Amino acid sequence: MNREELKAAITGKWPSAVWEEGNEWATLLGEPEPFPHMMTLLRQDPDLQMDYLFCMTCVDWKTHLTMVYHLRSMAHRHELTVKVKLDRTNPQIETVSHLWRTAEFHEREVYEMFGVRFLNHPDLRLLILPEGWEGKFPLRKDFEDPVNMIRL
Amino acid sequence: MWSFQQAAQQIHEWLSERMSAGWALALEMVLAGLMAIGLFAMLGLILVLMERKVSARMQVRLGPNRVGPKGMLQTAADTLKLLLKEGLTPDGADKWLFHAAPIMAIVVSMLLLAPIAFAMDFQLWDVNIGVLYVSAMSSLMVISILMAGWASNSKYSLLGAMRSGAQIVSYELSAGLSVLTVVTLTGSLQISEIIRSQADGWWIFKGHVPVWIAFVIFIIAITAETNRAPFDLAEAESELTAGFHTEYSGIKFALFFLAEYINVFVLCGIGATLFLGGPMPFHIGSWEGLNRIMDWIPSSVWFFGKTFLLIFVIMWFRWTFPRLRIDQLLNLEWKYLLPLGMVNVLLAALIAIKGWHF
Amino acid sequence: MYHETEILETRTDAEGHEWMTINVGPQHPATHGVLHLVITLDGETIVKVDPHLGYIHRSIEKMCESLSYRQFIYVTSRMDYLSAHINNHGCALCVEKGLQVEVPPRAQVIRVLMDELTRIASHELWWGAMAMDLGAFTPFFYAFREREMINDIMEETCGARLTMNYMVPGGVMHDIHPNFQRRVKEFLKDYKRKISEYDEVVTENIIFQNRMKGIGILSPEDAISYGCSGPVARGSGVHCDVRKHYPYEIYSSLQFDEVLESGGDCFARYLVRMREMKESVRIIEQLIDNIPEGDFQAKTKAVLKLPKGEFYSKVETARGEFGVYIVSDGGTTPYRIKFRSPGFSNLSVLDKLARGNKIGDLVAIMGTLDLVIPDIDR
Amino acid sequence: MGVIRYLRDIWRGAVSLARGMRRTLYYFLRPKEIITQQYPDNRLTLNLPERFKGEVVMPHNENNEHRCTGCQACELACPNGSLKVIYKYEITAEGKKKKAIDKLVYHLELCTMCNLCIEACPSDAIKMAQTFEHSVFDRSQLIKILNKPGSKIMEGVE
Repeated sequence: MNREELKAAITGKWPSAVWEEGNEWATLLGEPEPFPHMMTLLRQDPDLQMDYLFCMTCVDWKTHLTMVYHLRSMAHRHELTVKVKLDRTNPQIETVSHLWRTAEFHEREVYEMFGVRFLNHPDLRLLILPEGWEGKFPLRKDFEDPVNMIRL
Repeated sequence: MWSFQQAAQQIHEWLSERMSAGWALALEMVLAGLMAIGLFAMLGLILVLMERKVSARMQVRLGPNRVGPKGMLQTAADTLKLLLKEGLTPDGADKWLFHAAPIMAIVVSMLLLAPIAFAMDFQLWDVNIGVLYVSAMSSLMVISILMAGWASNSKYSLLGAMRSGAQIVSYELSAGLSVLTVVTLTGSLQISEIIRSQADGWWIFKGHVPVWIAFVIFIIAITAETNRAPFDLAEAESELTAGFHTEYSGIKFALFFLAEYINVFVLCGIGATLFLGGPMPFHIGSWEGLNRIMDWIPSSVWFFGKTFLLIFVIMWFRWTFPRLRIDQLLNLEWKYLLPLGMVNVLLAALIAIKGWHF
Repeated sequence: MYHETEILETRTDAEGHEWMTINVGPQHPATHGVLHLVITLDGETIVKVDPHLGYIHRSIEKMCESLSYRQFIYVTSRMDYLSAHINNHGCALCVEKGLQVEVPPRAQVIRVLMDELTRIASHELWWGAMAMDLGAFTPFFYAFREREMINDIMEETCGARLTMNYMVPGGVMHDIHPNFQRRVKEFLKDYKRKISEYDEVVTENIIFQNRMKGIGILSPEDAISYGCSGPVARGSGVHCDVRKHYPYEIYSSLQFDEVLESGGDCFARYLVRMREMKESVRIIEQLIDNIPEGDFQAKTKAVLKLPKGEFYSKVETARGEFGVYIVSDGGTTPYRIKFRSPGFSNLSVLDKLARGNKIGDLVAIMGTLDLVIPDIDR
Repeated sequence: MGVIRYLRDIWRGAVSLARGMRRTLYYFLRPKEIITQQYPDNRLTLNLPERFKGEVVMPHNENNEHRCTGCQACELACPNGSLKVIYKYEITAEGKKKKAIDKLVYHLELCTMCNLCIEACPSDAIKMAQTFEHSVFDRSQLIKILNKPGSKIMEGVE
């Protein structure tokens, strides 16, 4: 499916879909509330079958955080970006690690780097950072490390 | 022609003239002990250097070549370094066992030297159960490894020691069975008897198929018994860092290291004695000229030559093969080598009874 | 979060078996770097593997936020240092996508040549190191002998052996060295002869085959779900070669096969990489005599500015799909950059594969996952 | 047949092992294949390619003149701040003030040999040298001043 067909197909199955324009791939904007259902649909619908979560990250926009999920269907070879805006002071979102097992590690990384709490994640611990880094989020824009920060 | 036997005889006579028989025996024992220790150190230096050179050549590199001419003194320098290194004892280790384990290892390998015939009629102790004695003593090695593994208070060491226990206990059977093949044909457990039985040809030549099979099994079994690759599961560098001697350092580590090489030497020496005639020269039936040339080479050269050939084969294994997994290692023994060895002993017995061997 | 007590304690399961917890790494011969695995053992059998990462975490993503689009490329060599070229290539592609620069055909061919040489070098090292993990030391030296020839070629053209920084937005930094074509041909001639030795020493070896076959079976569904890519996924029969399915540069016009094996076990992953080396040789052979004349670098402005937006590009490194996700706010530096490193996803499957196997198998599985720790930690 | 398969397995395994051993013996018997380089001994014959990136240097001609104008392009191009231009103003013969370098400080300990400064330099004043033995006992020795004392800019370089 090409981009427009994919958009039409998703809109058919998820009527409330909101699209962002101007990106390489079709970009679906999600809300934290119906997000789990949307992701389940994308993963399990036989026409969409987005079974490969090849990239998952978060962007700190200073006013809010945006979760970015890059999905691909290995069977149909189409790609989709899903974005979810999160509140910056108390970011939390449902986990997708039961749909894509790779998300387990990626969510742990986002959790420690951005402080996004993934609800119902099986094992939400620090993965990369050592003990004592809870509550500091290095990849947020306002993070300052007085010792190790390299400024140019 | 000069030989070890004559030299020993002369020393004995010289001593007997000067003192009572008791004192002469005591002095001879001290001399023999000193020579054993000297041989020990020499073998350690030579074998480590040999291993490094062999591996280097197989791995398209040069190996040690900086210390001394062509790197000859490299192992001496390494030994010096190990002597000067701090010996660490881990917290919570069973101190007594921890210190005793390397000494146990070295004592066992020293005991193993006793019945080896280094030249014709030149043995420290020609015990009438020589072969049995070697099998029995070499199984004691596992005790030092178990001691080291248990006393270190380290999980890696423990795993290595447990592996080693399972391994040595099972491979002892194969080694025993293949030794038994030759014993069946010879009819004696005494090493000097076995050597004498090969005066008209080594067992590998006149023993037919059973001896060949026994020889192959023996080589595999002693590789496993001495914990060398591809059976070095007790050390298994990439799995258990260093296995049972993970926590050892300095001279205690060196003792383990030395014991391993001496064991290799002794077991290869036994292999050379049983299958390749030990100090017996190589003879071909009626070629008198060749036989005389062969006789002219001293018997000690024959013995060491054969032993080092076997040691080279074992080193060759080590630098070619990947390591087995523990269950595969035991499978190999119990499913392949042991049945084969048992059938082989029956075959050897048949040949011995019928007198089919040469 | 892990605590010391948790690592050292001995646990007991419901049936009264005592479990032993053991630390593999961060300093361990088989982890090829500073990977820390806390494994729970039932005797020799692995019950659980829990990776603790971050021993070589440098926060490259954060660093890149303060580097310009020309500068940040060199940092990515330090991630997957074995396929440094391909990482740089991915970043250059992403910046070019934003700038909408057309890369001259000569530069494209040089880039692909370098990528494939890097892939061979990386697989060489993996082959040697994996054989060493399994206890065979000698193959390591044979592998490095050939790898050294590639490194010499790289050194001559790029000026460095490992972290070349040869890619720049719009092309490559220098033209190829005059000796390049001759030396690559010499290498290929030599290499084709030597690659049969690899089979003799390792692939055909019965001990090696027994260690690899049927160990760590990864089903295609799991491979996809765990986000595996590269030889790890292709060993399970998943079509995931970026060069084939999302071709970049001139890959669409090249003749090469996507190497697939169906077994999903360690041996399948091993064979994929061995055959991939041969495919890379095939690609190099097609290109080495057909390097078009022309510029090696497109004209770009001195100060690069990407338009506001998001750009994603992916390349096939030796370990799998490497993605670069740049969020630009229109300035001279990336607003946010995310590297989708193949090793991170491939590592996540380790626990699944290792459960129920022996410690010796863990080493084999880690070897065939081909983990490069800086790539995982970033 | 079970027995035949059992024996065939043993035979195949033995052959595969023997092939590996043949290969290692092949190399054991051929010392000519050894590729080891005797590094500190072969220093004199060591030939590094001219593009090898060892460290940044500033070539001077026989009159102790360099080509650096002090434009700071290298400083801007450097990703980790290993180059620092300290400049001064010189009065030329016509009485004009002209920017010139006082010192070009190079931090070798920060440098990653990425070659971006060389690419950025408009007057080809700096280049990569092929030296690679950089280890010193004191880190401060790695901070180098690239222009030689008393050197000045070459005629005609703008």
